[in-house]
Amino acid sequence: MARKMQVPRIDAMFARLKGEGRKAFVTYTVASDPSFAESLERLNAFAAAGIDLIELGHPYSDPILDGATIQKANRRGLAAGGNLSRTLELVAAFREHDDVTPVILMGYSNPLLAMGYEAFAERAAKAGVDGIIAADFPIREADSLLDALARHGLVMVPLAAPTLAPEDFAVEKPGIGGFLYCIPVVGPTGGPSASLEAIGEAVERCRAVSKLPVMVGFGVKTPEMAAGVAAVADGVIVATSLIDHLDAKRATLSAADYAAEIPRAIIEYRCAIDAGS
Amino acid sequence: MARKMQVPRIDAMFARLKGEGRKAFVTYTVASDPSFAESLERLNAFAAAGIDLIELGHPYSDPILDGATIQKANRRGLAAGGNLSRTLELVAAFREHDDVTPVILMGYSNPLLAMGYEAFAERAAKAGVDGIIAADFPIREADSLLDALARHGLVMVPLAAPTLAPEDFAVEKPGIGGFLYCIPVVGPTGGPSASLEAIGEAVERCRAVSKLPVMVGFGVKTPEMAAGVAAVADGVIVATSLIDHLDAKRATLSAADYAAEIPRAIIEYRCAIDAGS
Amino acid sequence: GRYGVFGGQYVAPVLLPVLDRLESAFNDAWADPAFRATFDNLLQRFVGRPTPISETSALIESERGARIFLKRDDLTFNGGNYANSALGQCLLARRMGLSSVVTDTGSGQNGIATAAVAARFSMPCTIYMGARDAAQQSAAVKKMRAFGADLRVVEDADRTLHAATSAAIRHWMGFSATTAYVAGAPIGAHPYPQMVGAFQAVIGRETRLQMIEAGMLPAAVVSAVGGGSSTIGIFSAFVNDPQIRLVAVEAGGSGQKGAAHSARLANGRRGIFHGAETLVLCDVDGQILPTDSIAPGLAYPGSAPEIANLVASGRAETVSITDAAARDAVRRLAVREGILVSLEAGHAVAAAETIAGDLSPADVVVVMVPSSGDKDLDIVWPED
Amino acid sequence: GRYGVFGGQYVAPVLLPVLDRLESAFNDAWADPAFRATFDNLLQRFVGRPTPISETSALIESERGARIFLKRDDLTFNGGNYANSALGQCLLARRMGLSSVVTDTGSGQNGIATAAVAARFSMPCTIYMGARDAAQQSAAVKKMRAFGADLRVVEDADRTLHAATSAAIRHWMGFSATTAYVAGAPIGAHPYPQMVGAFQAVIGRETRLQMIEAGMLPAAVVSAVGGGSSTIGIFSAFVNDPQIRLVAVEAGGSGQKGAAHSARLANGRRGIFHGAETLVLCDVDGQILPTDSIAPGLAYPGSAPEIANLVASGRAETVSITDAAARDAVRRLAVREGILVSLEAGHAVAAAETIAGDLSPADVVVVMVPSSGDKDLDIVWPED
Repeated sequence: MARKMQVPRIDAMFARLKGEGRKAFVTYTVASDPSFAESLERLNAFAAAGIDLIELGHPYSDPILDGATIQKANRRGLAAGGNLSRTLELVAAFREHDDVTPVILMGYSNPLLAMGYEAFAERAAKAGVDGIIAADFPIREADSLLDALARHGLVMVPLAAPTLAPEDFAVEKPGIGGFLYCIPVVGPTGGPSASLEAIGEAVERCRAVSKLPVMVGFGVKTPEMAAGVAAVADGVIVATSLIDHLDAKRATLSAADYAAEIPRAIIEYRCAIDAGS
Repeated sequence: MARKMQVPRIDAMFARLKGEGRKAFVTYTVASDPSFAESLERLNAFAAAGIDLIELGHPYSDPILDGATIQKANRRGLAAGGNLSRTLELVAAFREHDDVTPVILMGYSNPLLAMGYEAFAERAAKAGVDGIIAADFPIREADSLLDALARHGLVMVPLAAPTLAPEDFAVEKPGIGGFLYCIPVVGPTGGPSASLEAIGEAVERCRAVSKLPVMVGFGVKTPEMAAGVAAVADGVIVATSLIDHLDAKRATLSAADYAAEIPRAIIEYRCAIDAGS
Repeated sequence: GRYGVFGGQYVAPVLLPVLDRLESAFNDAWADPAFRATFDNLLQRFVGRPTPISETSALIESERGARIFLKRDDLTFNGGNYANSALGQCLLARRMGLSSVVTDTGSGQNGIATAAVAARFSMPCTIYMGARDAAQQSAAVKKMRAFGADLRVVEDADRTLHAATSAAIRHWMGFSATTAYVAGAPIGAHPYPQMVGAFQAVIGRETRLQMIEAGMLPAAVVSAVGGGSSTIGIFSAFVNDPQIRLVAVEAGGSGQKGAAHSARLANGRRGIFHGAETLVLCDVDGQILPTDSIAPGLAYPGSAPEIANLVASGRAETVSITDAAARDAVRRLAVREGILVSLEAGHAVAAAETIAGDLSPADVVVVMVPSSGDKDLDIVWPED
Repeated sequence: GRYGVFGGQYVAPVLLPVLDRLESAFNDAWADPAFRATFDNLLQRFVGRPTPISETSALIESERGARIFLKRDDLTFNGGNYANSALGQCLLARRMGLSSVVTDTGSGQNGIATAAVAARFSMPCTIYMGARDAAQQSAAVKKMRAFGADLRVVEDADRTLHAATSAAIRHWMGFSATTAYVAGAPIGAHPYPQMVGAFQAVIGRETRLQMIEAGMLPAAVVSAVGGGSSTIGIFSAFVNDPQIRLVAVEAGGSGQKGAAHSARLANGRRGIFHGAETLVLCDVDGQILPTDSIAPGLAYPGSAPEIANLVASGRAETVSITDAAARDAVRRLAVREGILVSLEAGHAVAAAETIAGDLSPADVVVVMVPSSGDKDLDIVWPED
């Protein structure tokens, strides 16, 4: 239980970035897509290219709230034997070489319930997971889950949207923390983007009711947009558009060129975000 | 109106046959099947081969009570321009050379109604028609028709069946006469035959309530059967089986052989009937 | 057995004793409260009556038009009013000690209704259907066979309803001692028009009661006429209200000059067809004319004698509606009201809209909907 | 929002304010006699309620078996009970000032009902349907489009209901300010189970009243469980009569050991699926398992939370019926009773025959018939 006394990785990350005057750059990948080994390689590549925080999807059979891109990634992950257990193993493997980059598990609630909230929290903490984002697990339903997370030093990152009442995301409670995942546009992932004005207003609304850092996701599609978001938020989450980009490259590039493409694409966003910060 | 004073052809026929100790042989053809000219030829061939009475169908679009053989013959007759008017013209043409063989028009009631009962009776009498058999015109509906027929010296030949009440066929009334058309089996033309016993009983039933001669139709399929019927009735009607026979021959024989086939087939029946009489 | 000059028994004489027996059995049954109670009970429990009256909300654009109500027999058993008379006739056959039934079907509706009712009474059921109709209505064929009917596909003649009716009548002539012929419509020889009319009259009784309960009586009752079963059914309750217009809607076909149609009430001749004297589409020689309509159930050259008399006597008026107008009415009703009616009903709806347009909003027009439009989906919305 | 441990709101948080608004609007509407009167009136006039109860005459061979009655929702509007909740939800959407509706459909029944009701209220209606389902149900596709619905065929994922539901929910998330999501079943996040249950409860109210009028109360009420709309509908009126058995019939699939089935009430795990905690067919890792059933409407891996609670609490019992037994029951009912029910209903009929066989002739078993069998003709009677 010595870990609990350390500063959590997410908090440490924000403290570090604040000191550097920079904003966080977050991206997303689905565990075991397309295989456990390639997934581990990709996590390492993310960290090496300067990703500040990794959202790691645990594959699920019914990713009902996701668009086609992430649905396909989930199916590939499942086909490669991915599931919640295997995702925890992936994090543990990643932690063998990286004990700094925060990893947030992202996914649906049924696998958590199936494993049992307490068992999940215990195993996740042991594997080196820092928190979770549950697409379909609002705080109002999450009492037992939050208790379990809190017991093991994990947090649930609240999803925030302009239409939400504060009590549905700006709750101070053990097991809640890390940052607010702000969704400025109401719609599916990969859908149309919100305007920068709307994003700014959404972030302001979050800051008005919560002390947590605010990261913006959903619909950040270009480095230019990432720069604009970085100007108002504490971090930028780029998920679908990066997956789409890499999926497209995988089909046309050699293995070596593809391996080089990941850091290239990330660095392009990284520079834009740092410029916008 | 001199005609009225003569003995009607049907009555004359029965008188003649009685004198000879023979039974009547009746057959059927549809007017204009397959053409007006061939139809006229066939009527002449019938008379020449010794047919005692001809039932001449006037083609109708909806011969609902007839089987497939006669339905087809009706369609051919219609296609060749046949109808009630044209049928009367056919009889008139036949009468140019034969003023003896009785001709009974057989068919459905709608063409009679369309022409008008009075107009029909007048024109039919003028053409040399002797009577009618209407498939769908029971006596209980026929008052005006019977009046018209009677005014012009024609008769309606009642259809009789074992299940009928006497008032539906054994009616003494102007416009009714000629003979009883006895249907020993209840079913469509060309269907299964009644047994000779059943035929005998049906004929007896007719004789018990009517003074008219009794001819038997429906289901007489072979010369042997015709002989059996001739033993109990005043005449034998052979329709479907003769048409089927001639239709089959038309397809396989040369024109000359086919022309010879009509009298051959008729004479075969004729001999059987005379033997049975 | 006559409605004015129309009706009668123009059948093969061998059928006369069968018809006489049927007539007396029907009169006896119809006067028997127990028979009526059984019939009413099965109409409710088995057929699904009473059917509702639905007011349409958006049919008439004009603010001055009358309100239009639909009598929803599309909501009965197997989606059509044929069940009313199939039920009555099978019940009567059972009461007469007959063991089997035979009928004919064109679009399949009467066949389905009869097959279902016969199955309910464990009566063997033989159904004749033209080969061309059977090929076009494969779902109906399957459904009749599902109910255990012996479906016989007729290759004779035109391979449509004519051939099927002919085959069914001849089957009945051969087996009339054990088998009842079930008429789909109030046509044919007496007592069929009277009997089918009596069994279908439940439509009109319900409608009248429903309108009275709603505090109104219609200015006009509009129904498309095929065999006439639903038309007689709904008209029956309003015949003696001279102020209520009875509108018989006929199929005008393509509407092109000289083309075939099915408007025999307006344009037919007095003729003898399928057992009765009535208004018939035939030529000067008495030959039955080909009919045409986009609605399979309206393309019939004869008419119910009772309807012929209502028209001839001036009590009912006729309107002719083209294929296109009927199809558009079906589409309009689907999109605006969420109700999918048959093309037969579409003819009546189209006529009713015109009639309602000339009336005031205080008036009410009732439209008979005999059946649902599922069967016509491919005709109304052909593949693009 | 909970039924025992089941229920809840496991949705994307952005939907919470939408659900909260829906909940308060529903509570407000349901307490409003004017809303209830409009709903009841349209159930009668538009949907065709009440539906009858039909006694079967020849289902149970044994002389000792209980009588079996069918609750005939196959006789409603477009042949199925989906219209009850589609109507309620569209009425509520209109009251909430929403202008459009969106839904998903598997076999097409919920889509047809929703499209029709939306047309009636002039509300634009978007329907998502998996490409594989759409290819198999071409008549349903045509019918939804006939009602003016914007039918969107989904090529994603498994190209069936899963993909369609996902697309519909995401559409709703994008347009929730103007658009109501219409649930076909009492599943999903609160208040959907409560709301759909309330709208479907008319089935149970009618059944109870009809049984009381007939002087009997059933020994058992039997219903096949797909989404659960008709099951909740009919069970609701008998839950508080502990002597009346409630039998939830599940699809056993082929019945072969190890093969896929749909019996998640008997064999499922507690899980979170489609917005609610309930009984779910999933593996130890929480992955949803493939389902299988000859009845398209029963192959669903989740359950209505209220039904899960009835089963978990012991109030309802479950029975599993194989594909073959269900198909045979549909055939038997058609041939012996003249009633063509869906394969979903066939499962319930098969179960009811077994249950009735163990009861006395003084007893009565009521079977829910949610829809007619027209849609299943090709499955039950495949081409020879």
